[in-house]
Amino acid sequence: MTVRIPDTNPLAMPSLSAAPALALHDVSKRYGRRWALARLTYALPAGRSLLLTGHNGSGKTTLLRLVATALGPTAGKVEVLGHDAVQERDTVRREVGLLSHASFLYEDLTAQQNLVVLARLLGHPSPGDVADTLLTRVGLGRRSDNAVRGFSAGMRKRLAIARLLLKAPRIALLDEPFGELDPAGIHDMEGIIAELKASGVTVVLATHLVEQGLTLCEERLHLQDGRAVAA
Amino acid sequence: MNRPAPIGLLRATLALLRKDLLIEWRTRARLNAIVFFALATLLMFSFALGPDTRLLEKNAGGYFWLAILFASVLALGESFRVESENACMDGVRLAPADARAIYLSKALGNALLLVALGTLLLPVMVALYGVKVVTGFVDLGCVLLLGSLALSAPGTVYAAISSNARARDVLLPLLLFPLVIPALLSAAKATTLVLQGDPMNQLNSWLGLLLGFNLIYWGVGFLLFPRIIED
Amino acid sequence: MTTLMTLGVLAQVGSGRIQGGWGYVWSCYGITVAALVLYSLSLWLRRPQAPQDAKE
Amino acid sequence: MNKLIKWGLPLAGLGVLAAGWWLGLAWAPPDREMGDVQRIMYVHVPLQWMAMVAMLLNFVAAVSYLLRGNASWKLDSTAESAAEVGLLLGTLGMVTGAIWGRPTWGVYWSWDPRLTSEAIMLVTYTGYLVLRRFVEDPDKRATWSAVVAILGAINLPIVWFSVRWWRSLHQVQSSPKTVDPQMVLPLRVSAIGLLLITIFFLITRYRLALAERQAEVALPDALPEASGSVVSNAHKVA
Repeated sequence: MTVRIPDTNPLAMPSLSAAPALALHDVSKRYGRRWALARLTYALPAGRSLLLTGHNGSGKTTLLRLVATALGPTAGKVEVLGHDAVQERDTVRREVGLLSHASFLYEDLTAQQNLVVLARLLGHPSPGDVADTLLTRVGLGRRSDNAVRGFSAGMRKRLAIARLLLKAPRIALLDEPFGELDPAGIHDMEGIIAELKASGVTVVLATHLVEQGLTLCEERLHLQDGRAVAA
Repeated sequence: MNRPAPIGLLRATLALLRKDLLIEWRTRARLNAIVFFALATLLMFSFALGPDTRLLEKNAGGYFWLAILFASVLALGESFRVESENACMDGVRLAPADARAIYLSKALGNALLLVALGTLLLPVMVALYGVKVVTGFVDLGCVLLLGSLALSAPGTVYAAISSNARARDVLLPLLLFPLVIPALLSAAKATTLVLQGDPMNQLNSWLGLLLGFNLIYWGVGFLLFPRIIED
Repeated sequence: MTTLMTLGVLAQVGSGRIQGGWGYVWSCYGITVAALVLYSLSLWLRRPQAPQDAKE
Repeated sequence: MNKLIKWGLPLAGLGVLAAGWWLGLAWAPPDREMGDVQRIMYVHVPLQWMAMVAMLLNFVAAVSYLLRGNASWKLDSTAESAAEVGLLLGTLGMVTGAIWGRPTWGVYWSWDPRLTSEAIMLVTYTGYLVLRRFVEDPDKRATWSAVVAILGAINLPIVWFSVRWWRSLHQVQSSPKTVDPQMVLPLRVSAIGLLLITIFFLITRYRLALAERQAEVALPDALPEASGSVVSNAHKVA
């Protein structure tokens, strides 16, 4: 699968704003009685990419979902490209793309329809064409009219990354992008991430595969029990 | 692929409504099951009350709306189950789509479904209960439309809540049934008047009550729904 | 209240005022007292386990 | 202050309520039509009034909770305590009303708008409390139950109105009647007594709810301080 990341996106240039790509000020997040993140403070300089590591349940996914504004912080402040993730939620949502464990895909729709739905929400004038182009790019061109329900885990991952690319985000939040992929798929995903970075997108990568992650990211944040610790 | 300008509330609502209807169409087997459930309910009333056609005819309006109410609980639950699979609701929220557009599209979609269901149930009711449409099909259409809108406005709010809680199947009717009593009462009463004649010209006051109920709950739902689905 | 009284009149057409009925009265007061006592008991049983610094 | 609420309030409430009930049962004259059965009023009516007060408090707390930007556990606890106390008083009000209905109407239940609205109110707030049980996340629980409380409260006048309409063909219009002044005094005294007891219940239940909330949302510094000092230099790896 050859993926060409559109390099015509003027918003994707890293030097446009001097604000850190990502700034967490004393951020905590509680799920019921459990603290998933506890008083986390961190800043990711503009133009750098971040590798998030830590065991299961250490707070990586929570952190990504907070930055994506899928969740609101219980306490503290999250800033994305200088925008407050609570006050300017819609602005932040337009700038970030989240590749999550959950694929955000409608099982009963086809691959193409899934992308068309998002393209319409984003206001693309010709959603069908945009969707077809992206499906070809992630190597799902021939399966575009099949319902997602019949897709393998790898194909879902490809469709989910197409969904992320459709948003043309300035910050790509990738939660275990290599999970459920075969070696060829992992290779392709590495290519996508490299191209995202080359086009100026800030990548935040949460993964167990520290080796792959270290070659792709300049910064690293290791989480343990919702706190930052030395790796 | 430049990012297009964000779309407004109305276009977002239409895009989401189109998506919901597409899913309903592609999963029409599920839709059929709901229709047959409502038909079976109508049939069960006949059995439970014995073959007294006069009694059935007299109470037809009530049975009709009870069948629709029971079916609406299934349809509402289903429409949010589709969104919780693969966390699709998150995908739509983060697109970003206005939460109020999500409310309007869901509530309108469910109302349309109930109108269609009512249209299908009517001939069956004529056959089973021996009713006649006395005051005309325009009146009946008004009752069906207003009644369906009245059930789905609060129903959508409560389905969104209960779909994320434990024991969702019990919770939705427990919350919804007491709330829709005024709507059920006036819709059943108005239907009875349409089917049995309206000598005292009461139909309009019941339709007025339904309209008021709709205005209140569409307004409240529109205002409060974002608080339910956003963290 | 007035509705109840009027209905009371209707229910008693011809017989004038309701005689006796203290059983109903006592059961109302009894049920209420019992429920209030039970609720107080449940509040006491659910009382928060106070930390050491609070005087309890 | 604490002692006053804990002992003074319920004792005063009990005293006043006992006085009111004594006045009602022994001092006030029997009603012209209903006779001694009418003495149920001194327990039934204060219960209904206090149930209304509690439900109103629940509504106000729910609206204020949603209007506040950040989660206010005090308002959430107020809403929870008011709903529970209101449900208790409302149920008692309905039971005493039904018992009263038996000798006066000949039946325990009639589809009177007031009774019907109250029954629906009780189901609504039962649903409200059940919902609170079924949601673990305190923030979501507070927000969702506030929404349910508001929708349910808005519904009550609509129910009352629609049931009155629904019944209007069958119901005899009631005419206002003067109540004997000797009935007003015991009613007022009983109401004040029950008000004090209600306030005591609300405060006690509120403290209980607030303690539960605070246990749920203890600040993160209650967590073991896991090498917090290295946070500042943990992220430079490259």
